[in-house]
Amino acid sequence: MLDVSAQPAIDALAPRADFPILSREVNGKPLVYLDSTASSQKPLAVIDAMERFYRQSNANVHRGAYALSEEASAAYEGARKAVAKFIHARSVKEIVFTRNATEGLNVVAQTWGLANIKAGDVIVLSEMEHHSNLVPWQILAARTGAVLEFIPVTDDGLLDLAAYARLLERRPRLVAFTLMSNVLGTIPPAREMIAQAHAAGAVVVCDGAQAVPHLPLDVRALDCDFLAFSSHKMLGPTGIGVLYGKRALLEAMPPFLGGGDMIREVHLRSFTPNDLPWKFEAGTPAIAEAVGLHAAVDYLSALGMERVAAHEAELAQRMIAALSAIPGLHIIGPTSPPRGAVVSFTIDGMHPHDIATLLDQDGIAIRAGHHCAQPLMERFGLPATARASAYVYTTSSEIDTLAESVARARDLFA
Amino acid sequence: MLDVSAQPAIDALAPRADFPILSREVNGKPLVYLDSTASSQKPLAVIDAMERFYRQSNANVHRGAYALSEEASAAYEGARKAVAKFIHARSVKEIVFTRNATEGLNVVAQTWGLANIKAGDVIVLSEMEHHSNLVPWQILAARTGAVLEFIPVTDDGLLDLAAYARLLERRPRLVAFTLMSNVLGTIPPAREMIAQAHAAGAVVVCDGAQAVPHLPLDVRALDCDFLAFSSHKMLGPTGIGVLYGKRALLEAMPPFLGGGDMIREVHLRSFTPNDLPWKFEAGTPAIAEAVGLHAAVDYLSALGMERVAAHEAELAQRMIAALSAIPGLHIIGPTSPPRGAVVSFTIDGMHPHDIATLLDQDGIAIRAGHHCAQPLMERFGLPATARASAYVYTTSSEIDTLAESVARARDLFA
Amino acid sequence: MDDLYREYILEHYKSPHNKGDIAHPDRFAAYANPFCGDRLQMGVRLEGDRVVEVRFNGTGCAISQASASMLTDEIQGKTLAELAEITKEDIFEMLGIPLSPARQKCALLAWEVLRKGILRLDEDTAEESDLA
Amino acid sequence: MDDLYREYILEHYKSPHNKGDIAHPDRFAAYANPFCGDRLQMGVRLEGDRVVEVRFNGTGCAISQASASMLTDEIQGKTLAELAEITKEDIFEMLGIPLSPARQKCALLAWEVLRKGILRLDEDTAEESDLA
Ligand SMILES: Cc1ncc(COP(=O)(O)O)c(C=O)c1O
Ligand SMILES: Cc1ncc(COP(=O)(O)O)c(C=O)c1O
Repeated sequence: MLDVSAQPAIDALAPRADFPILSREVNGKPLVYLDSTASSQKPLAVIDAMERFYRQSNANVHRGAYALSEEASAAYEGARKAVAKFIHARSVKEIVFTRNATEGLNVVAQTWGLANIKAGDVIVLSEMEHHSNLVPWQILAARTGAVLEFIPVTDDGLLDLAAYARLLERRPRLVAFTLMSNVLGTIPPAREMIAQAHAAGAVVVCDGAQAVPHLPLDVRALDCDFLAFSSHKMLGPTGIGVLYGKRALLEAMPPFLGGGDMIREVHLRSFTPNDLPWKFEAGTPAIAEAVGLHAAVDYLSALGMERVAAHEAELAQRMIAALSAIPGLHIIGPTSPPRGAVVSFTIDGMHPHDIATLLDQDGIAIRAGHHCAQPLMERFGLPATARASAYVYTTSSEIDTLAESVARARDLFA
Repeated sequence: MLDVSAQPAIDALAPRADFPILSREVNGKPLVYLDSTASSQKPLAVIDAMERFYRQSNANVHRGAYALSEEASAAYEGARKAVAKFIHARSVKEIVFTRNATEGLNVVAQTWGLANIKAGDVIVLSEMEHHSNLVPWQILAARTGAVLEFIPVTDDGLLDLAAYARLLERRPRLVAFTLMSNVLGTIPPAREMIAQAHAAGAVVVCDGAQAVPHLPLDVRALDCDFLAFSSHKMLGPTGIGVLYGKRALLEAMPPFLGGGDMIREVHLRSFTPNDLPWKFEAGTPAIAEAVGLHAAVDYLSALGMERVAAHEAELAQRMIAALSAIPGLHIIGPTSPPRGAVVSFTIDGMHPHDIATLLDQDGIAIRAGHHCAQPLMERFGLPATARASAYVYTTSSEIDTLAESVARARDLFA
Repeated sequence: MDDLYREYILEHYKSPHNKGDIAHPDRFAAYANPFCGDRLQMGVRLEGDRVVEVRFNGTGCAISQASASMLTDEIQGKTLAELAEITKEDIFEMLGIPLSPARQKCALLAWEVLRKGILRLDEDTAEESDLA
Repeated sequence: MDDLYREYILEHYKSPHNKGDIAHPDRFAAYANPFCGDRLQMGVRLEGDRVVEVRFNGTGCAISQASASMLTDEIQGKTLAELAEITKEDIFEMLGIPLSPARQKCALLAWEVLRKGILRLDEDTAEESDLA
């Protein structure tokens, strides 16, 4: 086994004291949280911002002619502006608040999709998509008669770009893929892929659930048409996500849900939708959650997304080195950069669940299962993988603890 | 003007110290919050429960094989059970978490509705519905060719039940109405109306956004088929709501959004949906918000919903008495029980916005506008109303302050 | 209290100038306040590109009515090009009262009808600055 | 650590009993663990209403595999009526290890295949008690 202690230590990028949960014990051991790909922990700045909102400014937004409601509205719309700047959108009109990345992808499928996709149209996805970027298109295809095609994943966990080029020759109406695989850590060459898709006449939807928390992202440079992501994976609260869309596309789309706030005028039998972005936000929104997301975006910006990405790139290599030294352990996914700090692995003769359960007894939280990517599991002929993932609060000593515990678990089953 | 000081004082039902925001000042005056119909304030129990979750138990739910994730899952599913008991559902399978009441109503329209409503089918609504219980059915009618009909509202703000009986003769496929008007305070005789609708062969959707926070509610006694409501109006956080549905109906419905958690199995081109209630919950849910809603439900249960309703009935009569004594002021809605503690009014020669702005300068938060019920405004020939509403933390002395401030505002414009 | 509801605001509200309809307007537009749903309509008669008559109508709060009353006084006799020069800030200055964001929408309703409806200006580029 | 992964659990996992397929089963069912997606299938041959042969197959964790191995040992030779008597608690007792809620789903997978698939029991009334 590799002597990891010989390598220089990597400190957390963010002060660990900012994250109260990290001082917790689990099964009598200090918590080692290595499941940020599923959901991140929250800094005090985020927790406190929401608490402050409920203690001081809570009211419904948009239509209140009193101070409290104006404060709440300013806080809510201020969060939208912060998110717009964070991903370099052109305008707040391009930022729709949703429940999570999943809802954002469904909104595109059920509004833009139903309005634009016809029988026989080709939709190109990839084999490494999360269920949230598969099932909405399956539903759309079932309703419209569109055809789904898939960019294959190579044995080392990359997208097969030659096959992608051939799929584009079929002039798909839509291309949807993830900017970072939540299983393999793969970061596809999105900018080129998007340019190629546009050249082939396709609209491009990016699943940013993993990329936005972990990489610098500029929607203008990327030039994607839609981008969906979740607050809870980027230090923010649960209950809110974001759908970015280019303004002209959003303007042309029918509304999604009907109700309060998304309307301009309602009569008994007809309505006119509101302006962007409210047209897509029906009912009382996740106000306190927007405030929390704003704090999360500020926190990440203060760390600097370039530094976040660099920190994780280092941790990824450390994790791959430490884990691959364990006999019988296989890394699933690319082993060299560019990749995210999410590492899937299997161990001969052990089910991933048993790995996770044994690690949990050492206080280490990793995920085991299909990671909402069953077709990718099928592609690799695996029922499941174990998956460890790092974030801004992760240190190299946590990675060392992980590797030691995995080695012990493996010995028990050997 | 009525001498309200002669009447016995009514204390808050809930300890006011439980609600930190109530000790706040607005424009140099103590906050008098009379807009709970739009959104309620939150007790410490709710704020703290969410903070504790983020500090101690935060993780994604359902698929984690480690302690933290099991804690989070137990907290999330525990909230579902608490909500099920609160409204006397038969099973947790009947409780779907949504973003808000609006989303719940849209889920019914876009799943049950699209699967069951055909061209020419009659859908009966009422003239006093919130936009959230109008627009989803307008969208459904536009897609299917169904016909919308409306139970008229009488001059004193009640549903015209004779007209309702006539509409039922047309054997509607669906009847949807609110259990309490958010403008008039009207509480229709829902139980009888539902029985009549069932006798006519209709499925019944109830908008519980106002009833669930303010009245004891038993879905089994009521026998509605669907019920939608929002956490933020019942002392809970924003970002979460509930759709109750009878199990057989939910089982037969196609899923709504596609993605993680709502599936049992996914292949590249097909999926099988998960069991109830997860079938309708795509993507990472509002976990911390469910924890907050659980605390809210516990808080309300400890107060006792019968007592909540009694408290508000008293305040409603006090508010009506105090306001109607002001010359030129008109109450819109029923002036005697049963009614909620939400009171709409107009003043001759004054626009409701100006009333609200002037009251705000006295620290009093009331709402002014169409209250997301434009067709009801049209029905009464009004552009808008001013609206004051009470909740468990409201006292009669706040009502007195309201009435004095309204009288002063009126004098300024007289 | 009197900060917002100054004497002259209440006067414009109670006795608005240029309120009513024009039988055959050269340009006409109606617009709802997204904040409250109140509708305001405006019609103008032109000679060349100069406004020779203007009327507004609709219900609204003291702020939106006073704003419409004062703005229509300004419009009268100006050319369309001159009217395009009027900015949000000009409206706030004209009213001369402190306005919260929500009430700013009321104050700007008549101006919005003028710009989008009467002058038919495409506001897209102007609104791009919402990230400033 | 050894609380959960006792010697006998690991033994059943490494050398499962009754694992494999039956060529022409009288009853056959497959079911996925909703927690992880692992599939488990079970086939039985009946004589009258007595199970004379049982086999399970599929991949899974030590808990689900050991549970299937031990449960199929139990099934062999019993009547369908007798099998319907086996409760969740019997399974937990049979395994004899402390199980978290998530791992309980693994432990119960084989039992679920037995009940829903082989015995074709409608679980609806049983599950009504979820508010207890
Ligand atoms: C009667 C009624 N229905 C529906 C709603 C919509 O609730 P939400 O905005 O929380 O979805 C409201 C809230 O204003 C309401 O009062
Ligand atoms: C790549 C990817 N896409 C989509 C999602 C769905 O995110 P959410 O569950 O927050 O909607 C996830 C989260 O697991 C993900 O990793």
